[in-house]
Amino acid sequence: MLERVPEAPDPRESDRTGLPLRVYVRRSGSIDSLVRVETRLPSDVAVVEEAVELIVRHCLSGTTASQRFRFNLSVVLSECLANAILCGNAQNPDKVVAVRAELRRDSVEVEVTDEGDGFDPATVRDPTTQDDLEEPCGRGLFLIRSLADEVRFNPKGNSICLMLRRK
Amino acid sequence: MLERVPEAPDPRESDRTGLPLRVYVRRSGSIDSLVRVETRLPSDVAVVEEAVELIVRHCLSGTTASQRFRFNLSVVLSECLANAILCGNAQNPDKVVAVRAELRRDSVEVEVTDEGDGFDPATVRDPTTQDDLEEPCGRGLFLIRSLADEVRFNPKGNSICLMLRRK
Amino acid sequence: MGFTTEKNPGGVLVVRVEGQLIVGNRQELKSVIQEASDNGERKFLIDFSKTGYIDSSGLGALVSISKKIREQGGELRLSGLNEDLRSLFELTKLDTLFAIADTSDQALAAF
Amino acid sequence: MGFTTEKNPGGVLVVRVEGQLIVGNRQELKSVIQEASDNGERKFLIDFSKTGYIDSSGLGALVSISKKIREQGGELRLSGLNEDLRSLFELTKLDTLFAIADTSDQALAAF
Ligand SMILES: Nc1ncnc2c1ncn2[C@@H]1O[C@H](COP(=O)(O)OP(=O)(O)O)[C@@H](O)[C@H]1O
Ligand SMILES: Nc1ncnc2c1ncn2[C@@H]1O[C@H](COP(=O)(O)OP(=O)(O)O)[C@@H](O)[C@H]1O
Repeated sequence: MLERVPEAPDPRESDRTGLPLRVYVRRSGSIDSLVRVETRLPSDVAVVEEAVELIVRHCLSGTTASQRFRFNLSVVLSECLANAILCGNAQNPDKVVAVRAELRRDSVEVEVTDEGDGFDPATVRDPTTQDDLEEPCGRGLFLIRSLADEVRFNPKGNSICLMLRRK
Repeated sequence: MLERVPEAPDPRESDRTGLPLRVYVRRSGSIDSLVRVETRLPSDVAVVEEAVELIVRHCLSGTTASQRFRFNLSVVLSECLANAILCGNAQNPDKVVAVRAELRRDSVEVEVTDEGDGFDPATVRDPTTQDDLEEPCGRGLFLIRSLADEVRFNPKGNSICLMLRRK
Repeated sequence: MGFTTEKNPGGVLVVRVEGQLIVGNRQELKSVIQEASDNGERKFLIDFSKTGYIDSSGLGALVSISKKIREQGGELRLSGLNEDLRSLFELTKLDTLFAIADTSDQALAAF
Repeated sequence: MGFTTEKNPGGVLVVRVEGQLIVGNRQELKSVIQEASDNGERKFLIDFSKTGYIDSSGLGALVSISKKIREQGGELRLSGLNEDLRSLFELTKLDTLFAIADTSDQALAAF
């Protein structure tokens, strides 16, 4: 595990003293780190911004993610939290939203679960038709599906799981 | 939630145009965020440094922790992981070390659990007596107890839980 | 995080979105515009050059605002969308609904 | 992360610990010192001015190294401990076992 690097022309080799310098570099065993991050949020849209920031911070922690990844992750998280708080928990202060993120080297998986009755995502219409263009609502799932690399729901429909590749 | 700040003498108030500028500041609902971070590590001391860095990064994420907090957390984590890998799992590659951290606003709680038989922490001697000063081992729990604000073990002794205050 | 409004010499109310435009603050943008509209403002520029991200609620708020302004005979332009923000408008085809300029100067020149 | 060794004109082998001295690399420090000792080195300075943190295994390795060097009639000094690192030596009373100087220059002057 210890590698002496005597061949390398180290700039300090010809130091003030002219005496030999040796550099030992350690190759550390690398963990293919799967980290899970979890939190629970109150059913209040006022917390969405701070919660998105918090979760994104952990997802990016120690990585050099692209601006696009950070942006897409922020948008889809905001969508999922808004749906969980407004549609799922109907802003009921007794209900919470559970967020679980699995951080992998090349991707992030986020699951957002509310305490509502769920819904059937297949029934949601395409918001980009000419008829619906001036609708104030209905773009959330469409944006989620456009920006995430994978989207899954649990059978009940109160839990959405997204995967985004770090790229 | 929206607060207009017309009284505040905004430097931009007397802008090039001389026309009124208004600033609206939003006070966001704040989450008393409890975040849980979990990971599992192989029973190999070569991963300790990287694992400590990873866990500390999540623990400090988004906070302005003191250098002392970062240092103490790094040392006690390194101790716990070393004990779990060497004493608990005896470097058995089939066994893993589970780490769970609960990040609170003012403190961090870290639990390190191995798959070993545990031990009785009450039997561990004080390493700072004159007799033991030249012993190469036995300072781990002492440092943990000195640097953490609270230390608990499970009854079996294969899981240690530390609390450190952010200060 | 919030909004700043500034009356431009040409009579355009410039609203800058600083930070996010999302579910938690879209109502506030609507109120700011509504209040200004009630006070007689008719020309609006919403500038996003200091905006982080927008979610579907924010986009929806812009659609509602646009409709309101049009109903009152006013004019709305958008500016300062970076590549990521612009892609949200393109994905949802809202780029066909709004008058979008690259910079606020270009938008102001078009009123 | 690793160690650099440098022979000072006064005949002292200066070992700098860059990064951590912990369970994962303490053996390597022991090997570096052992090898140098086998090659006849007798005066050692371990400098910690580029060190992040040390754990009990690292402290234990220093105790072993110190014992070995003494047995072979050599001399070991430590330097460059910041406040946090120094507190580890004080807590464990190892500050009474080692010759600790503030800077490497001060340590070198004491050989
Ligand atoms: N977590 C949820 N629980 C219940 N219903 C949901 C949930 N998420 C989405 N929906 C339903 O799907 C519809 C479409 O959602 P979306 O595309 O995000 O648009 P919007 O939320 O603006 O209506 C919602 O109106 C709602 O009926
Ligand atoms: N996770 C563990 N599983 C089993 N035994 C442990 C564990 N942690 C500590 N011990 C026991 O406690 C003793 C003292 O531990 P410590 O103070 O860290 O010093 P060291 O590990 O250097 O011996 C160890 O030698 C070991 O017998």
